[in-house]
Amino acid sequence: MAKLVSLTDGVAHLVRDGDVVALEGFTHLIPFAAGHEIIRQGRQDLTLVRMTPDVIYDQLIGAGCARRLVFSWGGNPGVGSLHRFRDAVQHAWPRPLELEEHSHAGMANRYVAGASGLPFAVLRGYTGTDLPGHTTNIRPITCPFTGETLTAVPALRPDVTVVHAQRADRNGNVQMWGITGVQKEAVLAAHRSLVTVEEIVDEWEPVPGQVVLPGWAVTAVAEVPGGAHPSYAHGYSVRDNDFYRDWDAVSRHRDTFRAWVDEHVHKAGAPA
Amino acid sequence: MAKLVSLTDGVAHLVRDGDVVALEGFTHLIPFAAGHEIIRQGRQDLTLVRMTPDVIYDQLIGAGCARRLVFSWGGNPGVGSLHRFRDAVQHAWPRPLELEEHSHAGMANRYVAGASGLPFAVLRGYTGTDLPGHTTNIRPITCPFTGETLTAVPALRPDVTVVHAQRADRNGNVQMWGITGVQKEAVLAAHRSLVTVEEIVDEWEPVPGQVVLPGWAVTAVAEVPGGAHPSYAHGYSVRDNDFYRDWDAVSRHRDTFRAWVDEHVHKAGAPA
Amino acid sequence: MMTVAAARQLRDGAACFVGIGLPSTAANLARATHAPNLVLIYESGCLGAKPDRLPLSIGDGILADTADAVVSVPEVFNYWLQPGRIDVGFLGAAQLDRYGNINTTVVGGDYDAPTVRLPGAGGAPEIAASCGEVVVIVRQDLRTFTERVDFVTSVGYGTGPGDRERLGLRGGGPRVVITDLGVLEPDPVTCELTLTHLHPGVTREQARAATGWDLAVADGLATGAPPTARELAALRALEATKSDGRRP
Amino acid sequence: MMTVAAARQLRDGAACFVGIGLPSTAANLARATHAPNLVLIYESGCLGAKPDRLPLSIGDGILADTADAVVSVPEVFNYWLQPGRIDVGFLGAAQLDRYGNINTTVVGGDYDAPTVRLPGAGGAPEIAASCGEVVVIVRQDLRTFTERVDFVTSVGYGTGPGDRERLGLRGGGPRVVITDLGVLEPDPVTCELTLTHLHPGVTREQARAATGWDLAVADGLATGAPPTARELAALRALEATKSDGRRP
Repeated sequence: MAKLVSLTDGVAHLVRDGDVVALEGFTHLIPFAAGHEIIRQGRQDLTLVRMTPDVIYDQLIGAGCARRLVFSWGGNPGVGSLHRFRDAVQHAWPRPLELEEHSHAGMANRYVAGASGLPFAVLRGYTGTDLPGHTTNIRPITCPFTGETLTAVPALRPDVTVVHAQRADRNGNVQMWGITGVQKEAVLAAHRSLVTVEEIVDEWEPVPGQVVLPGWAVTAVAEVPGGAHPSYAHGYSVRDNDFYRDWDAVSRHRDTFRAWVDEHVHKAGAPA
Repeated sequence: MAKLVSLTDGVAHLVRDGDVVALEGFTHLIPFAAGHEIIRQGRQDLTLVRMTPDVIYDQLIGAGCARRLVFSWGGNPGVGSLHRFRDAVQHAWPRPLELEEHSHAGMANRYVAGASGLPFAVLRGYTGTDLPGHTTNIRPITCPFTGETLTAVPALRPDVTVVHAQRADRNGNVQMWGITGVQKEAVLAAHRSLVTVEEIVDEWEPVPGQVVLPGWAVTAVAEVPGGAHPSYAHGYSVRDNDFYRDWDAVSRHRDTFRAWVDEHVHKAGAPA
Repeated sequence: MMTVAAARQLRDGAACFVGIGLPSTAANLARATHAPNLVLIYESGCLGAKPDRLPLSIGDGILADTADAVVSVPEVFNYWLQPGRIDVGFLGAAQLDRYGNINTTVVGGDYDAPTVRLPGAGGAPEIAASCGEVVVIVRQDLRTFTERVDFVTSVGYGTGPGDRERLGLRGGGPRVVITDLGVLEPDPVTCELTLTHLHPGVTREQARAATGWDLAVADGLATGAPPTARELAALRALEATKSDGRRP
Repeated sequence: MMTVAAARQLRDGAACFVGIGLPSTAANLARATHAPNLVLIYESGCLGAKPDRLPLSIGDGILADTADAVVSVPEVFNYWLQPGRIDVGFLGAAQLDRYGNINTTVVGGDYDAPTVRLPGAGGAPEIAASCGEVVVIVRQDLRTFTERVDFVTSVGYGTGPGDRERLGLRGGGPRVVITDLGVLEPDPVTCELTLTHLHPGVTREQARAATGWDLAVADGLATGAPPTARELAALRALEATKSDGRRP
C-alpha cells in the first residue's frame, strides 16, 4: 500500500541528489507543486526525464537542479521557446546541461519498456534523421522473422517518477482521468513513485476514461490541492493559459526568473 | 466510417474461405453468433486464431471449418476439456487440425505487434519450455543495449477479426466495457473487422472502463442482440454457466455434437 | 484440505495471480480468513478483484465489478506479470516432475499425435517464470507425479540447481507443491521436491507410492494442522456461493 | 491565407494528426467548412476531438471532453500513428530544404553548442515517416528555406527520389508545403519542392527571393483563389474563441 505523506516529506524521502527523476503529465496534470518542492529542497545533479520539458523543467533547470535532460520536445506549448532551457544549452547558465534527445514515440516506448520489465523497446522511428548520431541510445535492430531493420531504444527506469492525479483513497489507490498521457507507464517504470493528488477521499466514483494505479504499485501519495497549477486537473481546474503566456516574459531574463522563483517558490513555501 | 450490416452480409463479405480469422473475447463478449454464422455459411480451410479457443472454436472445429489453429489455451474454462478440439487433434475428426501453440503472453504480444504495425514483439517468455521446439514462430532476440537474450514472436495480422461489443452508434463507433481482453488489439491488427453489438444507438453515455473503437478503424458493425451467448455482455446479460457445463456432455460424442449444430446453428438460422 | 493448505500459503497483502478452480477458491478463502488484504489478479485483466462469490471462469463479471482496475490482457501480462510485480502465482499440472517442471500440453505419443491433448500453456509459462514464487496445486498420483514430464510447458527448476538463473528466469520458481496427500517443498540445495508435510491421516508410504520417482522425505516431516472451524466455515460459505453446486 | 490554404488541403473524412497553432486552426477551419467529418487526432491521445473553440495546447480539456476516445500517449503513437492509420500529418519547420527535410532541433554552431536551441523532435519524425501524407506549414524566407538544413529532425524526401523507400519509411512524405507566399509541391520525378501556386498579390520573384536555393517553378504556376466569404467568416468565428486574443 502506498504511504500517505506530506509533499515535503515525500520529496525529502523519495527524490535524492543525483537521481534520475521523471515528472510526467502531458500538458494536463503536470506536478508543478512537487517540482517547486524539489527546488525548495535544493536538489542537485538531477537527470531530468520528461517527454515535454515545458515550463516545469524550465523552472528546475533555471534553478540549477539539473545536470542532464532526457526529453523529446522542449518548448512552451502554444507559446514558444523555453528561455531557461535555451540559456542552459546555449550559455551553460546556471550550469551546463547535457542533453539526450529523442522523439515522442521513442520516449513513450522507453517508458513502456521500463514498465514492462524489458531492457528495450522496438519502434519504426528515427530512421533517416540526425537524432541517432547524437546518442548511443538509439540503435538498429533486425526482425528475426522478416529481416527488416527497425529501431531499438533502451528502457527508461527512473529512480523516481512524480505525477499528479485527481484523487487517491486512503490505501493510496490513485485515480486520474482526462488526458492521462504516459503517467501510468512512467510510474510503473520507476523504482519509486510519488503521486500528488487534488484530494484524498474515502471512496470514489468510477469515472469514464479513468486510469487507476493500485496503491501497492505506488510508493507514496501526497494531498496537494491545485498541485498541477498552471497546468490543470480535469474536473477540478482549468489550464491557466495566461500563466504560460506570461512565463515567456518572466523567464526571458535571468533576474526576472530569479525574482519569480524567490517569490513564488521559496517565499511561498510548501503547501500545508 | 464502419458500414452497418446484417450479420449474414457481414460474414458473407468479410470472412472468406482460407482466411486467417480471429474471433476474440476473453471469456466475456465472445462473438458466438458470428461463429455460428460462419458455420452456417460453410466456411472452409480457416486458420482460426484465438488466445482461448474455448466452446466457440470447439464448435467451429467440430463443424469442419478449420484447417489450422493458432492459440494459447484450449479448454472449456472452469469445466474441462474441449472434446471437439481433442478429437480433431487426436483423431483428425472431422479433418486434421494443424496447431501452432503459444503462451497467453506471446499471443497477446503478437496482437500488440500487429496493431502497432511492427513485424514482431519482444517478451520475457517461453524460455526453458518445449514450446519453441514446435514452431518457427518463437525465436531468440538479443537486446542491442544489454546483450540479454529475450524472446521474439511475429505479429499477428488476421485477414479478419470478429468481436462482440455492447454498443455502436450510427457511424460505427464501438463501445465496450467490462473485461475487454485483447479485442482492441485484435481488431487493429486485422486487415478487416466485423463487430457484432448488443444494440446500435443514436448516442451513448460514456461508461467507466469503456474501450472505444472509432468507426473509421472498423470495417463493419452488425446489431446482434445476445450475440455473445453463452458468453455474456457486461450490463446486458450474464454468463450462461450451465451452457458451458452442459457443453461437456453435448460435445463429448460426434453424434450429439452434430445434432446440436443441426438444431441450434443450422435450423435456428441467422438472427433477423 | 488442499484448498485450506493452499490458502495458508498466502500472506496478507501479497499480490497473487489466480487461475480458476482450486486456486481461486484458495485465494478467496485466504481473503475471507487470515489475509483480508490479499490482492487477487486474474489474467482476464482484473487487478484487485474482491468477488463475494466464486466465479466459474476468470472472466466472470463479478471480477470486473469488484476490481480496483480492469486492464487489457496485454497489459496484465506486460505491465504486471512480466516485470515481477506479482508475489505469488498459482499453477496446476497434468504432469509434474521432481524439479517442479509442469506439463499441461500433451501426454503420451508425440507432440503431433498425442495420446491426450491438454489445453496448453495459457498464462502458465510466464507465471512460472516471473512471479516471486509459485504455488503448485495438484493431485498426487503416479499419472501426475512422473520422473519426466512429456512436455515442459512451464519451468520449475529445470534440471536442477542454477538452471533458472542460466535461463534468465527472474521469479523464484515453485516454493511449495500442495497435493491431496501433503506438502512438498524444494530442497534448498538440490532443488528436488521433498515431502515436508502430510495431511492428517496420510502416511509417508502413501505419498511415496503415489510418486513416480524416489520421493525424498524431509527429516522433520510433520503433519499439517487440520482445518480450523473458522477455515471450514469460510470454505463452506464460499462453496455455497457457487450457483448450483454442479461444478465439475 | 496560409490557414485557409492549409484547410483546403483536407478532404472530408480524413484522419488528421494535428499539432497546436496554425495546423489546429486550419483543421478546425476545414471542419467548420467543407470537411465536417474530418477526424482530428492530437498526440495527447485525443482521437476524434471536436473542439468548439481553439485550444492553446494539445492537452486542453476541451479536446478530451469532445474526443471519441482518449487513449494513452504510447497508444496514440503505437496503435494509431505507427501503423499508418493517419491520412494527413501537419508539420511546421524552423528550416526546410528543397527535398522537404525539416529541422526543428538546432540552428547554427554545432549540436552541442548551437546558436539557437529549438524545442526538438516531439512527434514530428514519426509523423513525417508514417502519415499517408504530410502537409508542411511554414513561413517562407531565407532563414527558413535553406539549401541544407542544419539538422534533419524529420525526413521529407531525403536526398531525392527513392530515399524514403530505401529508409523503409512507409508514409508518403510531404505532399504540399504551404507558406505565406504560396504553395509548393514535390516534383513527381525529382521530388524537389516546386512552386505551384502563389497567393493573391504575390509574385514568383518574391517567392524565389525568399528561397535559399534555386526554386523551381511549375509550368502551370497558378494563383490560389482568395479566401471565400464563408471561409473568412468561419476563420473569424474560430479566432474569436481564443479566450483573450493574446495568442503569441
